[in-house]
Amino acid sequence: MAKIIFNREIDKNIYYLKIAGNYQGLMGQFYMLRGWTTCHPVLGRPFSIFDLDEQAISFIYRVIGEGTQLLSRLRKDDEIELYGPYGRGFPQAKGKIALVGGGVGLAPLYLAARELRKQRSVEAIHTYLGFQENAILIDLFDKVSHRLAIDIGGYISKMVDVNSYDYVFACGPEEMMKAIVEQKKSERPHIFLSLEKRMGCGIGACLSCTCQTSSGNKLTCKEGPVFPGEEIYFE
Amino acid sequence: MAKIIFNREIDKNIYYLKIAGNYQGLMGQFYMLRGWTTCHPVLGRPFSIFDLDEQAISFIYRVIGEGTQLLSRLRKDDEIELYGPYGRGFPQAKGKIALVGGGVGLAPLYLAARELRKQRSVEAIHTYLGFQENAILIDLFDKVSHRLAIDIGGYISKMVDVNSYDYVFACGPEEMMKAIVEQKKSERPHIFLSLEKRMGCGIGACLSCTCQTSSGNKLTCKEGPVFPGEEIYFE
Amino acid sequence: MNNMLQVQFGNITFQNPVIAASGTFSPDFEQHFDLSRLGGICSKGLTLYPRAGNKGIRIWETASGIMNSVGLENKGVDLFIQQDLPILKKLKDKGVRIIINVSGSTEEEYLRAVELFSKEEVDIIELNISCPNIKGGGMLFGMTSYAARELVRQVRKITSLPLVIKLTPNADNIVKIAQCCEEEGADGLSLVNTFNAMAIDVKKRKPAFNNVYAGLSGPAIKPIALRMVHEVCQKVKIPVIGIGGITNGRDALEFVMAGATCLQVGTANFMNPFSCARIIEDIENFLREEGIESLEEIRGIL
Amino acid sequence: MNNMLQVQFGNITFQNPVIAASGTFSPDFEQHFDLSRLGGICSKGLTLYPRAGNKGIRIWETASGIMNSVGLENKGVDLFIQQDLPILKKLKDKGVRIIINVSGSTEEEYLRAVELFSKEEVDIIELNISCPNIKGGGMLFGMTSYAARELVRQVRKITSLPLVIKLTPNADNIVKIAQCCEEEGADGLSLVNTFNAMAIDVKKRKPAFNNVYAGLSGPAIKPIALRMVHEVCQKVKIPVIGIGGITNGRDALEFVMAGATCLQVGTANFMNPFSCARIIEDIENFLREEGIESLEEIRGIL
Ligand SMILES: Cc1cc2nc3c(=O)[nH]c(=O)nc-3n(C[C@H](O)[C@H](O)[C@H](O)COP(=O)(O)OP(=O)(O)OC[C@H]3O[C@@H](n4cnc5c(N)ncnc54)[C@H](O)[C@@H]3O)c2cc1C
Ligand SMILES: Cc1cc2nc3c(=O)[nH]c(=O)nc-3n(C[C@H](O)[C@H](O)[C@H](O)COP(=O)(O)OP(=O)(O)OC[C@H]3O[C@@H](n4cnc5c(N)ncnc54)[C@H](O)[C@@H]3O)c2cc1C
Ligand SMILES: Cc1cc2nc3c(=O)[nH]c(=O)nc-3n(C[C@H](O)[C@H](O)[C@H](O)COP(=O)(O)O)c2cc1C
Ligand SMILES: Cc1cc2nc3c(=O)[nH]c(=O)nc-3n(C[C@H](O)[C@H](O)[C@H](O)COP(=O)(O)O)c2cc1C
Ligand code: FES
Ligand code: FES
Repeated sequence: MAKIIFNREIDKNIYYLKIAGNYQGLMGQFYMLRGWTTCHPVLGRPFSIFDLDEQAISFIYRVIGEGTQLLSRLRKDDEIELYGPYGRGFPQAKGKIALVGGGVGLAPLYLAARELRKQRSVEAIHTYLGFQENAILIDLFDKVSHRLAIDIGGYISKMVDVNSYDYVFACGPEEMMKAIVEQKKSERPHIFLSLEKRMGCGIGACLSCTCQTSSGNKLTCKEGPVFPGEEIYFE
Repeated sequence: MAKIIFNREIDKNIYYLKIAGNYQGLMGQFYMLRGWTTCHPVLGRPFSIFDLDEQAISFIYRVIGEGTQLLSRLRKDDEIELYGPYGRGFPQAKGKIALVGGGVGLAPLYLAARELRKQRSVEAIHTYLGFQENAILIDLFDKVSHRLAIDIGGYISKMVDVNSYDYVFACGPEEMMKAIVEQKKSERPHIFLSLEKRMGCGIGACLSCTCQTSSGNKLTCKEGPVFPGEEIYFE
Repeated sequence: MNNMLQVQFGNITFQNPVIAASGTFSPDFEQHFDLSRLGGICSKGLTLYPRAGNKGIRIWETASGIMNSVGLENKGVDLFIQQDLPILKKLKDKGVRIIINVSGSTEEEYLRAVELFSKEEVDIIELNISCPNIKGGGMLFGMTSYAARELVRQVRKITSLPLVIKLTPNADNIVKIAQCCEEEGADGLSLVNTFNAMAIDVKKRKPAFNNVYAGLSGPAIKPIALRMVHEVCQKVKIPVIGIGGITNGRDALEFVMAGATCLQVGTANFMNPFSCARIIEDIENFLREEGIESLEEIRGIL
Repeated sequence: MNNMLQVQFGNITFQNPVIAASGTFSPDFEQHFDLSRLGGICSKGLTLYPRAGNKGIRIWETASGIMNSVGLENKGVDLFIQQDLPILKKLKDKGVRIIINVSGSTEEEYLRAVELFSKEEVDIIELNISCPNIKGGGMLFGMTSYAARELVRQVRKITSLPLVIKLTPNADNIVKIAQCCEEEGADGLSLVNTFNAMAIDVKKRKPAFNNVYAGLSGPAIKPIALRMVHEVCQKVKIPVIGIGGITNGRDALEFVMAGATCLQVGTANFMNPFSCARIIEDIENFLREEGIESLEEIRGIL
C-alpha cells in the first residue's frame, strides 16, 4: 500500500496521479495499479510510468471504464496498490530523437525525455504531442525537450519527418503509430512503439496479452510493451 | 445519489455520518446504505436513523466488516446511496420513558428522544447508555434527556429499574436486551426492542430477515426492526 | 410505456421484457417506483401448504453474489390467493403480467397447487423444479431429464394456463432437460435458478447455513447463466426467460442477444430498489441510440 | 517454513498446501517474493506440440471474476523440458513440488506427453481433462464419466508418476467422474477448472471472445467450487486439491474444512502478485491463533 500525494484532474477526464515512495522503473516500463481493496474489479490496470524520482512515482491516465473511474475518486492520503516495474521499455538511443505522443499516449515520453537528456550521445530531443481538444503538460515537456511541437485536432504524425531522426519513440492511437511506421523510408530511423493490450498479470504468466509480431507471438507485458515498429502487425 | 456532509470518526472505529437531503423517517426506522458504486458488496447495509431534519440525515455506525470499512473511507462531498425509510420504528409513548442503548445501539435512541420530547404526554425521558471503553455523543443525548446515565465497562441494564417506567426502548447487544426483558415484573413497562438481522432487501421481499416471535414468523425489516420485548425469543 | 419494448412471449404480450424475479420482489417496492412500468412480476415460490422456511441465517454475501437459504417460506396457495393475489391483480389491470411461481415436494403438491391457480386470473405458471423432492428419494425434480419430463407431463395435463418451467443450473444437462420440457408441451422456459453453493464460517468451523448448501445468485453468476441461456436457446423453439445476475441494461441486452425473450431481475433488486425501472430505461435508451426498432432485431443474433 | 503447514498428499509431502495454479503463475513472480516458500508450482497447460493459442481478446473482466480464452498457448513438451523445466527444478531443490499440467486433443497426445515427463524429475502429473477432444467428436474428455475413465485408464498404464486428474465443473456429474478417476487408479483429484461462460459486447453485437464461450475463474466462482470440492470429498478417498477463487487465507481454510488436502491459487495471482505468499502466512496465523497444530485437525470436518 502506498499513499497518494495528489490525484488531480488536469483536463476533462484526464488525471495526474502522484504516489509517494521510492519506486524503480525505466522509460517505457509500466505498473499495474489497483486503487480499490475489494475483489471487484479483479484485475489491476496497466499504466506507463510518467515520471519518478526517489520520493515519488507518477502516472497520467484517462478515465475509460470502471477501473479508471474508481482511480479518479482517490484523493490525497488515500491508499493505492501498485505492482511493477514491468515490461521492457524504450531502448537506449543516440543522435536525433523524436518522441511522438497522441493523447494520454504522451505518458511514457516524459520519463523518456528525462532519461535521454542525461546521455551524452543524444544530440536533440524533439517532442511532438497531438491532442483532440486541449493540450496538457506542455510546460513539463517543454523543459525536457529541445523542441516541442503541439497539434490540436489534427494528425500529429504528419508533423514528424520520421526519416530525419535516428530514433523515434511513439505512443498513442494505433492509427498514429501505424502512420509513423509507414513513413519510414530509410534504414536510419529506429522506431519503437509502446503498445496497449488487455492484461491479466502484467508479468508474463497468463498469456492474455500475446501479440503477433514478425518474430512470432510475443508477450506485450514482458517482451513489450515497447516493440520495434517494423515487428508489429497492425490490424 | 446523495452528498456527504461529513463522515467523522468519533471514537475508535465508530463514525458519525451526515448526508445532505430532505429525507423522511421516524424514530427506530432505518435506511439501507450503499457507499460504493461497484457490484461488490452486493447488499446495502442497514442503519438506524440517528437524526434527521429537512437538510440532512445522519447515522452512527461501527466498522465491522467490508461494508462498513468501505463506508468509513468516504469523505465530505463523496456520494452515497441510501434507500428507506424502512421498517416499523418505536411506537408513540407516554409517561416515564427509559431509553437504553448499548454501544452503537444508541443510534436510534437520539431521534426517539427528540421525537418523544415533543409530546405532551411524555413526563420524563431517562437515557441509559453503556459503553465498553469510551462514552460518545454524551452532549447530544444530555440535551434531549431529562436524565442521562452512563456506564463504561459494566452492564448498563443493571442501572435501569425497568418496572419504574411506562415505556422502555432498548437497542444493543442481545444479552443487554434480554436482561431488560427479564427484569419486567409488572404490567406497567411496555418494552420495545430494536433487533438486528441480516437483511437482503430491507423492504419485505426476500424473507431473509424472518425472526421467530411469540406471534409467529415476522419480517424484521418490515414488521420490525422494533418489536415488543415479550414477543421475542432470545437464542 | 413505449411500444418499442413490447415483446411477444408465445401468445402473451409483455409491455416490456423485464420481470421481477421470484423471491426478490414485492408490491412494497411501490415505495420506490411505479410498478405498472414492469413487464411482469413473478410471485415468491408458493407451495400448496404454508411453510415456515429454514432456520439459521438465510442470506450470506459472497464476491459479487449472495447465497440464500430461505427454504420457500410462504403462506401457502390458499392464503396467497386470498391476501396477495388481489394486489397483483391490480397491477395486472395496468398491463403488468402476473407470473405464479409454484413449488412442491411431491408431484401431488405441484398438481394441486397448479390446479388452484388455474382458476385464477394469472398470466403464467412458472414451475420451479429445483426444490427438494421427497418422492424422488431426495433428488430434485429439475436435476435429471427423467424427473423433469414426468412432472411437466402431469402438470401439462391439468392446466391450460401458459406453463413456463424454471430450470436449475445444477442439472446434469440443462439443454437436455430444456428439450424434454419442450417436448412435454411447456410454453416457455426460464433459466437459471440459483447455483448450489457453499460457504463456511472458518472461525466457527461450521457451514454458514444450517442446510450446508445454499443458492448463489447475483452478478457473480451472470457469465455462466448467459452461456446456459445461449446454449438452451440454440436448441429449443419455445421462448426463454433469461435470469441470472442481470443488474443493468447491458446485462439485459446480453441475454436478449443470447436468445432470451424476457428477462428476470432478482438480486439486483436488493442492490438498488429501482433496478427493474432502470433496466427498462437502459434498454429503451440503447434501442434508441442504436436505431433498433424492436428487440426482435437483436434477439438471438449470436 | 514451519512444519505446522506441512501436508501429506498421498505419498508426497508438501511443505505447505499452497500451489500456484496452472496458467496463472511463472517463475517471474520471483520479482515479488521468494518462490521457495510455495508448497508447489503447477506448470501452464502443456501439449505435445507447440500451440499458438487463440486469436482475439483473451481476457475479459466480469463481476468479481475474469473470463479467459488463452487456448493453451504453449511451446510444446520438448521445448518446455529444455527451457523451462531446469528453472522449476531449482525450485524443486528448495522443497517446492513441481506439478506438470498436461493437455491434449487426442488420447495419443496425452499419452506421449505424459511419457516424456515420466522420465523427468517432476512430482506430479496433473491431467487437464477439460480441453477440446477432437477424437471424441467435439466432446470434452472431462465432460462424461465414460471419456474420463478411458483416458485415465490409459494414462495410468504408462506412468508411475503420481497422477492427479483436474476436473471440470462443467461436467454432467462431477462426483461420478471423480469416482471413476479414483477407480482407475488416480492418485488425487484437483478441482475445479474454469466454468464455461459467455460475455457479449452489446455495442458490437458480438461475443467478447472469438470462441464465443470462455472460462470463468476468480472470487465469483468460489462458493460453487467449494460446494463441488465438498461433494467430491464426501465420496472419494484419494486426496483433493481445492481450486476456485481462493484469494485469502479464509478462502483457503474453507476448502480445507470442506476436505481439500492442497489448494491452488489462480486468478488471485493477478489481483496481487503476493497472493500465494500471503495466503500461506494467513493460514499459518490462523492455525496459531486458533491453537491448531496441523491442517489434519480441521480437514474435512464438515
Ligand atoms: C502497458 C500499458 C500502458 C498503459 N499506459 C497508460 C497510461 O499511461 N495512461 C492511460 O490513460 N492509459 C494507459 N494504458 C491503458 C489503460 O491501461 C486502460 O485505459 C485501462 O486499463 C482502462 O481500464 P478501465 O477499467 O477504466 O476500462 P474498462 O474498459 O472498464 O476495462 C476493462 C478491462 O479491459 C482492460 N482495458 C481496457 N482498455 C484497455 C487498454 N486501452 N489497454 C489495455 N487494457 C485495457 C482493462 O485493463 C480491464 O482489464 C496503458 C495500457 C497498457 C497495456
Ligand atoms: C435494522 C438495523 C439497524 C441497524 N442500525 C445500526 C446502526 O445504527 N449502527 C451500527 O453500527 N450498526 C447498525 N446495524 C448493524 C449493521 O447493519 C451491521 O453492523 C453492518 O451491516 C455490518 O456490515 P459489514 O459489511 O461491515 O459487516 P460484514 O460482517 O462484512 O457484513 C456481511 C453481511 O452481514 C450483514 N451483517 C453483519 N452484521 C450484521 C448485524 N449486526 N446486523 C445486520 N446485518 C449484519 C451485513 O449487512 C452484510 O450483509 C443495524 C442493523 C439492522 C438490521
Ligand atoms: C432471496 C431469494 C429468494 C428466492 N426465492 C425463489 C423462489 O421462491 N422461487 C424461485 O423459483 N426462485 C427463487 N429465487 C431465485 C431467483 O428468482 C433467481 O432465479 C435467481 O436469484 C437468479 O437471478 P439473480 O441473479 O438475478 O438473482 C430466489 C432468489 C433469492 C436471492
Ligand atoms: C489465464 C488463465 C489460464 C489458465 N490456464 C490453465 C491451463 O493451462 N491448464 C489448466 O488446467 N488450468 C488453467 N487455468 C485454470 C486455473 O488453473 C484454475 O483452475 C482456475 O482459474 C480456477 O481457479 P482460480 O479461480 O483461483 O483462478 C487457467 C486459468 C486462467 C485464469
Ligand atoms: S499480462 Fe499476463 S502474460 Fe502478459
Ligand atoms: S430484508 Fe428482505 S424481507 Fe426483510
